[in-house]
Amino acid sequence: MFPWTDGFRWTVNHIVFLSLFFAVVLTIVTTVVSAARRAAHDLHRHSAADICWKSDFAELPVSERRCRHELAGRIVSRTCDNAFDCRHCSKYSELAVLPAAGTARDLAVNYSKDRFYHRGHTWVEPQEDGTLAIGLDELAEHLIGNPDSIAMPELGSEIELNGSAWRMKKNGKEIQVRAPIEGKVMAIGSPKDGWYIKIRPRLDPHDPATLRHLLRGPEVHGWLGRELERLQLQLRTPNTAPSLADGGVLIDGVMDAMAEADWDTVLEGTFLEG
Amino acid sequence: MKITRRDLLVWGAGATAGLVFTPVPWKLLSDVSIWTQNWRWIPQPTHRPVDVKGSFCTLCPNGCGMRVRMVAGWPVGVAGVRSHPISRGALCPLGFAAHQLIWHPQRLRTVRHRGSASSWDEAHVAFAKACTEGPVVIVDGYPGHAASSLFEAFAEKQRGSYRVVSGPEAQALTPYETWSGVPAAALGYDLENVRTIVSFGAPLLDGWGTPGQFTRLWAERAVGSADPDLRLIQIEPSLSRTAARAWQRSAIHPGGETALAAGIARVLLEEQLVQARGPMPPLTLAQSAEQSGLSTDAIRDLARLIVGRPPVVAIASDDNPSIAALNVLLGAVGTRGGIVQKSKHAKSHLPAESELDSVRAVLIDSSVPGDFVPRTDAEVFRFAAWDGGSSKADWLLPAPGFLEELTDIPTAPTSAIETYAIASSLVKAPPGVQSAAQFLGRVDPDLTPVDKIIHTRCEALFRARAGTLCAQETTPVAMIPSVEKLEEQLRIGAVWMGEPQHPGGLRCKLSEWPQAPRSECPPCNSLGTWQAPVLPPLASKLYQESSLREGPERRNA
Amino acid sequence: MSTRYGMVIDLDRCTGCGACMVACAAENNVPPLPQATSRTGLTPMLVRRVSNGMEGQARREVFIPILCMHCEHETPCVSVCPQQAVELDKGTGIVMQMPQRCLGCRYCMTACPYHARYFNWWDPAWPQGMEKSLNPGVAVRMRGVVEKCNLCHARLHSAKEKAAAAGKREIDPADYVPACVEACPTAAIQFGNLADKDDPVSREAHSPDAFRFLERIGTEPKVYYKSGEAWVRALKGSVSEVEVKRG
Amino acid sequence: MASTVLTDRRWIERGAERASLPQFLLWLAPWVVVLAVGIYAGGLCLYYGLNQTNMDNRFAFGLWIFFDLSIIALGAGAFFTGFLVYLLKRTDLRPILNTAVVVGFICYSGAVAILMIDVGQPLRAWFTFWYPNTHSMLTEITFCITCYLLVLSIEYLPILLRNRQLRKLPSFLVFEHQLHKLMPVLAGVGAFLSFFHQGSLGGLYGVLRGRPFAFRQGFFLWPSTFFLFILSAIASGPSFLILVTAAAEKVAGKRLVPREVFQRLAFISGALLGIYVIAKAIDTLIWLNITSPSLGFAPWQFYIYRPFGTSLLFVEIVLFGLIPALLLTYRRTAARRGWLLTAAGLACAGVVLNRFRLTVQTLALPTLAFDPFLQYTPSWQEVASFAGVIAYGVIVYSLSYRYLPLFVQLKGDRSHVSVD
Amino acid sequence: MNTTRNTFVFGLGVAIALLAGWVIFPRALYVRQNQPLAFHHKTHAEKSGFTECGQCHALRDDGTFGGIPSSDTCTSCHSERMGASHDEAVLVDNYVKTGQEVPWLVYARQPANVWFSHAIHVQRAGLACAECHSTYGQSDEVRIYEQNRISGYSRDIWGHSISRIRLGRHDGMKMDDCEDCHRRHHVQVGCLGCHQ
Repeated sequence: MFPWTDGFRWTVNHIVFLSLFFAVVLTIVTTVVSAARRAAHDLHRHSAADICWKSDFAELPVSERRCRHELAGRIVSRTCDNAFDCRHCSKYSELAVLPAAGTARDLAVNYSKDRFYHRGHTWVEPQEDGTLAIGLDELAEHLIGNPDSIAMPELGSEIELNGSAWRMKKNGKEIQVRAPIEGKVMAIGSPKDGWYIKIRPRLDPHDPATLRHLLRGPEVHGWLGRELERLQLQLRTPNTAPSLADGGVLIDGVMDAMAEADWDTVLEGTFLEG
Repeated sequence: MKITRRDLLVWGAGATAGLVFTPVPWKLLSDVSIWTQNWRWIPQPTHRPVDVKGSFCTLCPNGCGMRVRMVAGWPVGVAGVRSHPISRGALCPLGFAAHQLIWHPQRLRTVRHRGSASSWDEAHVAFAKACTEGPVVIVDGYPGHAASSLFEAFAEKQRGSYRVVSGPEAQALTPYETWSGVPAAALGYDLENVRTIVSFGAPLLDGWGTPGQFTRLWAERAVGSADPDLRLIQIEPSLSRTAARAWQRSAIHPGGETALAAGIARVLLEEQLVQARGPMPPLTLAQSAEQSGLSTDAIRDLARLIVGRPPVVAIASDDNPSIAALNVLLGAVGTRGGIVQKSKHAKSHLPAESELDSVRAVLIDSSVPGDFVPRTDAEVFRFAAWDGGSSKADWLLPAPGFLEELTDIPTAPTSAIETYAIASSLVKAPPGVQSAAQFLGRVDPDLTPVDKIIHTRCEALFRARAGTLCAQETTPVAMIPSVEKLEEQLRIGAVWMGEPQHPGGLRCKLSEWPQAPRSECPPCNSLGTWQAPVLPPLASKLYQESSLREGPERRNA
Repeated sequence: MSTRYGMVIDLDRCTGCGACMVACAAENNVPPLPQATSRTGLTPMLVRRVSNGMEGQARREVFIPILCMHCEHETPCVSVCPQQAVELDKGTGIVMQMPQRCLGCRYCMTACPYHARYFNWWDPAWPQGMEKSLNPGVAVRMRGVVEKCNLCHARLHSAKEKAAAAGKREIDPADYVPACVEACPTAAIQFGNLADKDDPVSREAHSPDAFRFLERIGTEPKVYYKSGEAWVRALKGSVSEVEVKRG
Repeated sequence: MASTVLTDRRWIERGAERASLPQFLLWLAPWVVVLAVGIYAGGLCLYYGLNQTNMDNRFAFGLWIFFDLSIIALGAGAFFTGFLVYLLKRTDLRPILNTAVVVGFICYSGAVAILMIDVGQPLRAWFTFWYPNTHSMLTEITFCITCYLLVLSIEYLPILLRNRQLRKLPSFLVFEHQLHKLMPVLAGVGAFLSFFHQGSLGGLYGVLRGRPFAFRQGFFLWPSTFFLFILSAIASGPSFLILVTAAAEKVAGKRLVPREVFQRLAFISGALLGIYVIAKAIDTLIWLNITSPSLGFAPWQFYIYRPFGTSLLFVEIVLFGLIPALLLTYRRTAARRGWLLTAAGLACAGVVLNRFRLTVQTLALPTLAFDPFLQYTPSWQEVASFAGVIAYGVIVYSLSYRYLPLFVQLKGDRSHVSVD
Repeated sequence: MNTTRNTFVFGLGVAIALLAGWVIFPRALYVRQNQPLAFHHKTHAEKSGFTECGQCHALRDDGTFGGIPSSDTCTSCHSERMGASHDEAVLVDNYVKTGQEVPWLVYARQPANVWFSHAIHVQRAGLACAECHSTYGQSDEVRIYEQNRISGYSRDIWGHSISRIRLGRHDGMKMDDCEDCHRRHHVQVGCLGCHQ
């Protein structure tokens, strides 16, 4: 094995063999070590949430990876390849200027024009004091009704974009709500306040780019429309007819109402869980 | 600050990582491997100085010369002694492992009476009582050695009788005793000078007589040429190892020896291939052909072949008189290269089988093979070093084993020349072990003990001033200064060899062809003609770990 | 020039008595195993009985002592051993087996065309007390390793030591004679230095009657055999070359 | 809540459909028993030594070596798929990759376990690393297999870390992420190692000049069997993957990988098998007519002993070689599931038979003219440990299938295609 | 804060492992035994006037090594007690009078599978005893005999540095050490040159 061990021979055969062996071992070790080092680095940079989201995004079905501009009807069809991160999307500016198609029929759920929506069914509303309020959108609230428990983040803790904002339990189902934006938790609310948490964004709240990645107006409309279609497909029990998107009002606490449905799938699709 | 499970995990990871940089895993790896190289339950030899002692094999009466390597008082290996005039450096396979017999699992260490433990004292009382009540028979396996004369003396005093169990080689010589009156013990084969040997199933190359003697002769004179100087003609039903290596072999019907001998005799006489004129065997050639399984022509050719190169001798595997008679016709008795008289003072003895009625007790010496069972209802005192089937006796008395007792080695049964040697005891016998001689010595203190007898025999040799002493170099006895010197030399492995006798003395008168029962086929696979009491464990190499010998079941479990 | 120990075994002289086997076992502390069979035993020296396949009067038999042939060229067992437990000694030409290095993979046993290698299937064991009869100078092998004939290496050791004590460099050939050679009652096994042209053994090895088994495999075994009988000499080839029944 | 006592739902991927825990345990139970018996048998061999087996001085290699050679050949799918996906960028094989890695891991760890029982002194096995004899094929094998098993474990790690619960730990998540990025490196190393040890397993017997049935001439250090083994391994590996996946599909009752993947694998397997068969045929001819005659061994003498007649040669080359090669490459048959599986089965049988003949027949045949032809029947300990390793494989695979994303599927597309 | 805690705990693990491995393990691995008698080479050399090791540790005629003298060698002087010491009494009563051998613990004892010829190394190669046995022959200390619990070897075989990195010249009698010396003197012997 080594020049000083018994049976070592200075022959070509021997040298080549052993050097190959050591090369292999070295490669394996280096690979693992560097992977570990990079991982540590990532953890340090809080990019775990981002990595998680990216890999989850990669696994989303194409139907759920539609570009916001398609949702708004600015273009016919485009699949997002940027993990919904419009801040760093090269195409964003050139597409954003196109005229949006009118919002035809109204939906089974309402949404507010001056809120910014995240695909995990949360909204963001800038406050006077420069903080941002975050809440669940109507669809989500109707689905869950009132949750059995809520696990809010600690005051002052940092939340990451697409990372976990808070967790909720309902009928034994764990729900992780993705944070629509990164920042520091300033206040904790509750369902009846209308908002769940207030955060101080890491980036300048007055810079439009800060909220660029969130959906607005017609985009929200288009998006919610499709979400409702998905819901009704997933919630439909074989003998019932479609009953949501065509004007009917979404009842409160669907989870209680339709306990037998495959909620794992529904919640997964709704809150984009991994 | 409370310790979480996570902390323990991290700590464990750290410890493991740290351990890699300590000697622990590596040194343990090394030590464990070393442990496998020195497992404590695997015995290893003791490293003490080796000294080499000269001695003799006492497994059978032939007493081959042995060089014994001793360590810490125990034998660790044996080898043959080239300077031995008869065995000439050879030993049989059993001999090479004989030193291990000391620890044989079937070694007897305690006195047993009818299967239950007893003591020497009780045995003495019982035997003494028997002696007072009636005649006692003493059975000996090695007639002629010092203990034998002690036995004879005792038997004489007790009005008992002394009997002998002799091996097939010795038995094969008994017909000549009946015809010539010379005791069989005084006869031998002059193999050095014979040029044609007709063996009727005698395992000449397979432990017959003194194993080294004939095999060496054969190797020197019978191998390596199509027409060798020594012709070995083997007549045997099966392809024994002797038959396999013989110059010529005739496969006959089992038990056809007698008929074939008669057939050959008839041809010899009819074609006047020999001087002798009779007696003519009763069988016709056709009959002997029919009984032996050879064609008449084959028998004729065989007869001519036999006389083709004198001197010739026929060797039987048992006491078949027809074959002895054939030798008489061939003029192979009392002639050079034939059956000769080697000694003037050898005696003949009653065979052990002869009737044992009205006998009070039978004492069997340890030299008697284990499978000998006397047909008698007398009380049997059986001496044995190993329990080799000898447990049927009333009294089972543990005797000294291999290399454990002082004994002398008289001339080997088949040898044509007298020899004398002393096997001194190299190993201390285990406690509670007694030889038959010692036992009788205690019963009758007036008997001369073995070592005295040996001494007197040495004196006799010294006084006779005949023969030579064979050690590294041979010295005529006449040159030896004192009897003490002679005995000392003998005790460390030298062999006394007598003068070659002039063959003349022996005459056999044969009025008519002897009637003999058809003899049985001799054992072809047993090692030699003499059965060891037990096999050394290493004989397993021959009997079960190789297909060399379809041997007896190993008697040492 | 270096020594090349070798043997010439005269098959015409072999009576198959088996003394060589027992002497070898005793010399090398080979255990007597009650449970061993002809396929699991330890017989570094093994005498095999071979017939010419005929029956009756025409049947001939020969006894063939088989031991490690100490192949000189492309020694099959040496090249295959994964951890250098077997080596061909440069000085003596002895193929050495190191039980302490061996891991018991038995690859060498499959490599040996002569089946002259044996595996310790059991822990070596002797009847109670018999370990006192072990031959000093030969370490007892443990279970799970391969062993074979090392040409009674202990005897070479003592010869060397004796020579050194006497201040000599070369050993006295008389001091180094393997047990089987010493034991053979017909001197059928001759042992000597094949590299020495004047050595009787190397002369014997070149006699017309001499041959080696499976010569054509090209491993140059250093154990030669010798026989005046053609059918015996023919055994050196493979089954396809010899018309004999295997026995 | 009582129901959650006997459920492991939270460990199973969201939306993945698995049997209930009791059912699953019921399925595992018999295998666990077999494994336990196997471990006991192996323990016997380690404690009392190899006298527990029926091997002997002539049959020094037995069932176990045959087993090792076979499963390592079948496990070749792992390195080969990795090689295709990462190095040749055949991303269409991506869906089969994870299962390939797991199968490979099972085969190699199983083989190493058996090897450790098979050697007489396992505690000294590391001597091979410390005092390597680099001329020995066995050294090459030992080094490569050990390293490759390490590689496989590392390749297995990310799959493990993708488990639903483990994934929640950010450190695991990011480590898996980073390790996954470096997979091509490992795939490369794995391919390199496998190439050599698959080969040296062939060399193992090919170099035995004392065993003319196995001995082959070769190029450089390596006899022709070295290359034949590589070929046959990478040819049968994919077929074995097809079989394993098909079995999993049968149990799962739904399609796990897209049809195209099977087609692709089948074609690769078939094509390579075709090349192998030709090479094998040529090699056999050279060996029969040149190599062994030069050593004094006539071709016929290898085939006079039943059951190792020429028919076996025919079966190996034509029935288990040529025919599956054609079936797998021919698009129409490869498309029919029945044909596909039959062909894959034949291909695997072929490589197993080849290993069997090389290991067992080589030792059974006589070398010396007066050698007997030998038989050998393994002892129950040998068979039990053999079965134990198979059980181990089934258990590991079942667990992986249940708790790990073996077959990467797009979330949301829940096509319940029943297996035809 | 979490990472710092982890690093600390991890480091703690490493530290403890290192301590255990380098300090505790070597002590735990060996059993320490005293020689049956306090024998002082120096004293004996002076009293008896022996100057050569070989005068007591002699070679036999056949070249084999005598090793430690048997107890009858002691008898020549110690037939009666020569001093008041306890060991003296033990020697005379238990060994000299009974003729039993003193169960010395041999520091340099090699395992059964080693064949080492003093004749070859001392007579022919002319190695000094101290070359392997250090200067223990001149010392008047009685060394503790340390035996490896697992392998059963004397510690002198492995050498006293557990890592074998900074081994003294006379420290260590492992195969590697033999080979070093053989390499230095260009002596080539096969495995069985030193094994049996």
